[in-house]
Amino acid sequence: MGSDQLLFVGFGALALLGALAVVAQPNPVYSVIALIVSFFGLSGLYVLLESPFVAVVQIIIYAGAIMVLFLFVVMLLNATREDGSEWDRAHPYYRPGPMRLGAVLAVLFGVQMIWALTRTVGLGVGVGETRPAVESVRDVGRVLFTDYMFAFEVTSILILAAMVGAVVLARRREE
Amino acid sequence: MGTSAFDAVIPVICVTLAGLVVLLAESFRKKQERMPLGGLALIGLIGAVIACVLLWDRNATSFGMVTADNYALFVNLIILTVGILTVVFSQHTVERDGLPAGEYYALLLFAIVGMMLMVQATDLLLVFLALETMSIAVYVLTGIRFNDARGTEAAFKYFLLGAFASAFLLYGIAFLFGVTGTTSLDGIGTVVAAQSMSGNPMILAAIALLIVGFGFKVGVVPFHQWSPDAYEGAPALVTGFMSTGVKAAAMAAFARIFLSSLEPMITDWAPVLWGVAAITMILGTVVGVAQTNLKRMLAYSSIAHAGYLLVGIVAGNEVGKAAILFYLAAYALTNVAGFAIIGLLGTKAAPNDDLRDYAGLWHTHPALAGLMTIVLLSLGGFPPTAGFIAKWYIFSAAVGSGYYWLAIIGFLSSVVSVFFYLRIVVMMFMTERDARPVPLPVAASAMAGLAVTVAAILYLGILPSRVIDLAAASISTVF
Amino acid sequence: MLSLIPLLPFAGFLVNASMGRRLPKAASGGLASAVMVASFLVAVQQVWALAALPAGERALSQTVFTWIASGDFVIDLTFRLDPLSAVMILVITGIGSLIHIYSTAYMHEETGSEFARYFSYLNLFVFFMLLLVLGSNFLVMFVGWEGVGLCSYLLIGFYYTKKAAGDASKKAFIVNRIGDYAFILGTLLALVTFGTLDFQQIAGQVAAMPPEVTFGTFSLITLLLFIGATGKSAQIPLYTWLPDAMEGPTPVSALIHAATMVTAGVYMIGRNAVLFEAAPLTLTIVAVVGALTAIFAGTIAIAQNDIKRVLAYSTVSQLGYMFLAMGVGAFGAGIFHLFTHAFFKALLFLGSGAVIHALHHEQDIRHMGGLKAKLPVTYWTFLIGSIAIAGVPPLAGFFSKDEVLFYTFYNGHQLLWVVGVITSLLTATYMFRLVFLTFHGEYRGPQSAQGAQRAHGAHGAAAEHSGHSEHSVHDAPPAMAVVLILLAIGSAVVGFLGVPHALGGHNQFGEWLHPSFVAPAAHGMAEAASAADEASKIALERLLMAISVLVALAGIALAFGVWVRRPEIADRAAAQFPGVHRLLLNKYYVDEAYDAAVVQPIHRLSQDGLWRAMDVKVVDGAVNAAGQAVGGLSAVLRLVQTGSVRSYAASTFLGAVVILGYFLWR
Amino acid sequence: MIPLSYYLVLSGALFAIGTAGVFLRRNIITLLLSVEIMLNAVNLTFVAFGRQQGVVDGQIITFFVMTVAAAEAAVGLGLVIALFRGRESLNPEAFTALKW
Repeated sequence: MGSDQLLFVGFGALALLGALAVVAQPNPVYSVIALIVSFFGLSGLYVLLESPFVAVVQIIIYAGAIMVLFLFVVMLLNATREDGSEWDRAHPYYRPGPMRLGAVLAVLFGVQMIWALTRTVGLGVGVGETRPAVESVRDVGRVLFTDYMFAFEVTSILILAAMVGAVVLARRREE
Repeated sequence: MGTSAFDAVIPVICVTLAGLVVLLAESFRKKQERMPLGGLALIGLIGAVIACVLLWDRNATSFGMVTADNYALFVNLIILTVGILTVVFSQHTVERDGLPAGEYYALLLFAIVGMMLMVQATDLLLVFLALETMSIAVYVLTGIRFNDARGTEAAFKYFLLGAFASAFLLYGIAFLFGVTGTTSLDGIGTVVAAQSMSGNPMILAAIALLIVGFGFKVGVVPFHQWSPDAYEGAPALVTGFMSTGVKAAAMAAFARIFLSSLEPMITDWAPVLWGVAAITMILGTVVGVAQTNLKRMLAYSSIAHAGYLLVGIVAGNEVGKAAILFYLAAYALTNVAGFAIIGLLGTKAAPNDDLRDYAGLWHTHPALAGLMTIVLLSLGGFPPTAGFIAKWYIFSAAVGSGYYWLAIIGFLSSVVSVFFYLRIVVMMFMTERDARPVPLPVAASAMAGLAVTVAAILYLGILPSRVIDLAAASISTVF
Repeated sequence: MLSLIPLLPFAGFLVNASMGRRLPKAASGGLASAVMVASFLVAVQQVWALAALPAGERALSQTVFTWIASGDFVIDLTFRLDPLSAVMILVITGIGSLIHIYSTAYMHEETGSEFARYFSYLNLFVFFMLLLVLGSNFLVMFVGWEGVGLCSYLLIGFYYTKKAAGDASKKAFIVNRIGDYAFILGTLLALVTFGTLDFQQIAGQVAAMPPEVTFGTFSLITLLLFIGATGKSAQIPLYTWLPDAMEGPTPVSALIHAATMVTAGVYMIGRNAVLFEAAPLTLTIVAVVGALTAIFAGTIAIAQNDIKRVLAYSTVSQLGYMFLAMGVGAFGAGIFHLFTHAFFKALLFLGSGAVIHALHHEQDIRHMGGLKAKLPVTYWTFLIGSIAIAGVPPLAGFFSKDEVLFYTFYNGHQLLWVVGVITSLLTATYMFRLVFLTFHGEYRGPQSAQGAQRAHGAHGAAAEHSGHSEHSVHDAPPAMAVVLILLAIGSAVVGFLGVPHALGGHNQFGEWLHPSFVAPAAHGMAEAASAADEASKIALERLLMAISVLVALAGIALAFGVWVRRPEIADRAAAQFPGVHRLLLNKYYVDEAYDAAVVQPIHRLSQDGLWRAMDVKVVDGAVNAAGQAVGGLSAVLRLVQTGSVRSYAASTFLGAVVILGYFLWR
Repeated sequence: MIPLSYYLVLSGALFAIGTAGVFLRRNIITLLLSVEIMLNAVNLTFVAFGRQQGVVDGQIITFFVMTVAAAEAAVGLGLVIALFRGRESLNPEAFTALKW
């Protein structure tokens, strides 16, 4: 096992275990932190894929900004545990069914995806064996602001709509 | 008019500017000051309509990922019409219900921007971004009413499920990108056409995931469950807007992707959509029969209509493609008018959206009852309304492609659906109400807008050929 | 000009619907009647112009506009007047005008806004009916077909405060939708098969192909169309709605449920005669269904006690005759019977309306009797109508019914002929039972106001009346009397339009219609029969004619013997054969069976409060498995929408996994 | 070199974990986090494919996806606050007024 494989296994395990920890325990604070851990794993994988800029953005923006926002809301609402078992008891006959079904489906879906991917021809090739990587931030920037210029502009409307929306939804209402 | 790189996005720019102006105006508005924000929105929308008309037949493209072909312009005109009507109907109710006017109109316009771009996009990434822009605006519009538990719940359900489905859609796009090396629709089409892909599990998975994503936005079974709840919880005018605009935009993008880029694989995906269309038509109608809340009833009716629309995609022939466009136009007008009537008759405090609230409407609001009757007849596919021609057209496309059973199921479900449409008519005309409430005043502008819409429904039913020709011509340049 | 015929009633509808509530009754009723008369005059003028053309070329058409056009898929909104539609528009506008005039008097008790609502529906109905018969292609016909169904629904439920009326309209609607569904499928199949929906083009294409011997596309198309016809024209198995439709106002029963709408199915078969002839299998089914319906409804009619129900079953039975004629290929005879039937059945209904009006909404013939002296005009006109329907020469019914029966025999359906003759006996019997019980003998109604209240008076202004003691009975007011007399004259003489060869006539009616039943190319190719054949045919026809006249007279005599001479016979018979009597009285329990098999499942499907009441009422041990299955389905389907967002996500996810699974494992 | 399929399988597993989270957890915030996991799984797929093909598009699409995720998070958290204000609970099962 070369160092590449070792790093892949390490970061992959970090990402997977982090994700598992998000969904496997009930405390939202731990979930947010576990997700940040998972993002570090992903970030490492991006480095392995010779995409350093994505890796940096993943940490700075995603883990650093978005996840902090989540953490902030969790703390704001003081919702550090799953509450409302009373609500579960209120609907005894339909609550567990879809949940168990959903969990089973998730496993099934994972199996399906893996099966589909392993049956696809041509995926066994090592990543980056055939073509050189585009690593430089300059290249990324050039393509982003030429080919994807319009999409970039559209995101400004997207973010504006989200901002207005968040304000409308969350502000205290004076009647 | 000279051509420039920006031509194809001029309609979108009109609407965007209107949205920004509305937002700015709102932020400089003093408390209690009244501003004609709806009028500003209308100016932008009408400007976009004019731009769409001027761009007709010019096949402009911009930035390599936006097109203004006739297909996109046709659907955009439908979306803009929906937008204009919604603004006209909202003028009065926004003030009456105390909604935040600036945010309301701005989000409406941003949603329209998303819808239009979704239709015009020729790149899957842009389709996704536009879809998200539209969705986020619509999620918020769903829950825009102050302190309204039902509205917030509806918005939350719509949002969470929407985000869930978007992830599937995005995953599908990722696989298509992986197989073809591009996200451009033309590029994907070229690769898919060049070699047989039927045995490639990855592209099949991509198709399945795209069906999930679009099926959710269009609201077909089994991805439909958000829609009755969201339609019921949202303010009726927003429901009218999202049940038509979102559906039209998603359907148009769905059809563009599946009938152009993925057309070579039609034998692979047609059976799936066949099944989805069949269940959707049946379930939408059967469950609809049991509803007593009018908005919920119309939600199930919209689900059934999404099934009819899918029939056009499954048919996949020239008639089918044109029929989708015609059906969208007929459906959009009809549904906007239907929800507008519900919205005009109900406030937040007294939603008046139960079947019983319509008892004896003929005595309190004779004109609204008459207009509602035509709307319901159109939804039920009665001649001589737009709904009849649309259904006839789409099922003749199905029969033309040999899908006899789909036509049989479709007609059967439309037969059954008439039960619940007619029950409303019976309520309005043939039932007395013990305690008649004081009739709500209805704004003259809304009344005029409704009359025009219903006239258009009848026009499409009696003299449909011009619009059908237009629809047929606009698909011929694309597919 | 042609488009003016339907547009006039439509204009009347628009005015009455939009501002009728503010008009005085005389204005709204007068306007509705005036547009009808004007429409009738235009129709006469147009038919006159049509008659002036040479026999083979009689067709006027007017394309109003191209309705749907895209590529080679063109459907015009075209009106076409040919001999067949000429007959129909004269019946619709002519009898329609009379019934509008009659209604102005009959409905005078209603409030102004109800009065306007009534006339706006009635005018709208006529508009759609004219669209149905003037349309030159299936789609225009379908617009009319759906439209008349809608108006019929609205008019049956006109007295919506009566629960029975609401139920009846719902039933009519459900049953008609089943038929319409088959009709639109047939239309769609025709479009795919022929590439056009124009009647003449289809006929031209069919004529160029050999008729189908085995079951094929033509048979399927015609069968689907025929199922549509059984719904609209109340044939087995979709006839149950028509008797219930009598909950509507009586003039509506006369116009829609006797003279015009219910004959739409017969007209449709006549309009597509060439297509149906190419599908002999379907024709046989048509004939058998027609004959069975005729005898079946005839037997039910004998035991009914509601005056309008007797007439309703009689209508079903007579429609059976018409389908019998169509089924044996005697299209001319079928339309002829449609034509004469329109007169005498409208007359009978309006006469019964006059009786009901006079007795302040009493409909039970057991509470009538002895009205002959009090209602002379009504009595004599009703009697003429009864003689006409019974088939006694020389009144209208004789000629048309005889022609139907003759062709049934002559075209080789002797068994069906026997059925027809027995039905003819039944017809005479139940009609004269009605006449005798209503107009002869002693008055059996309640003598006090209290009794009348008990008997009826549930709706409208009727309740305000002081009930009908024997003294308050009055004959029809002038507007009604004139209409009755005109229709009686019609019932007496219109038969002479089609005097058969056997009686030295030329059957002008049949010859007038003939071009409508052959493909456009085949015009003028009349059958050349040899003189000897012709002679034996005439001899046979005379023989059969004599038999049917004797049978009709026998039926009248039977009724006279049982219900006038010795009324106790009837009671004794009922006592002796209680089972048979109950079976007939309860209409063979068909309604109940329908309820369990069709209506109930649909009700169970929707479980809201409005319909639940009906559920509880009728659901008993006999609810069949289908109903329960659908009920269970509905319960499950509602449960799926739990309100829990995660279960919705599960549904979406399930869809994803299933579709993915289909792709990967197929 | 690591085969492409490794990355894809890893991202498939991550996506499945994300979907499972929607059903396993009874806290709306964790539900939103689960959706974030799904989006990140897709991002990994994009970057892996992009690297395989030697194009920059995969990375760029990732930025857009992050933008969308941020926007969704903003609206989602706004909704969470509004929901919590109404019912003092973050259990998704508490919001079932609209049904059938």
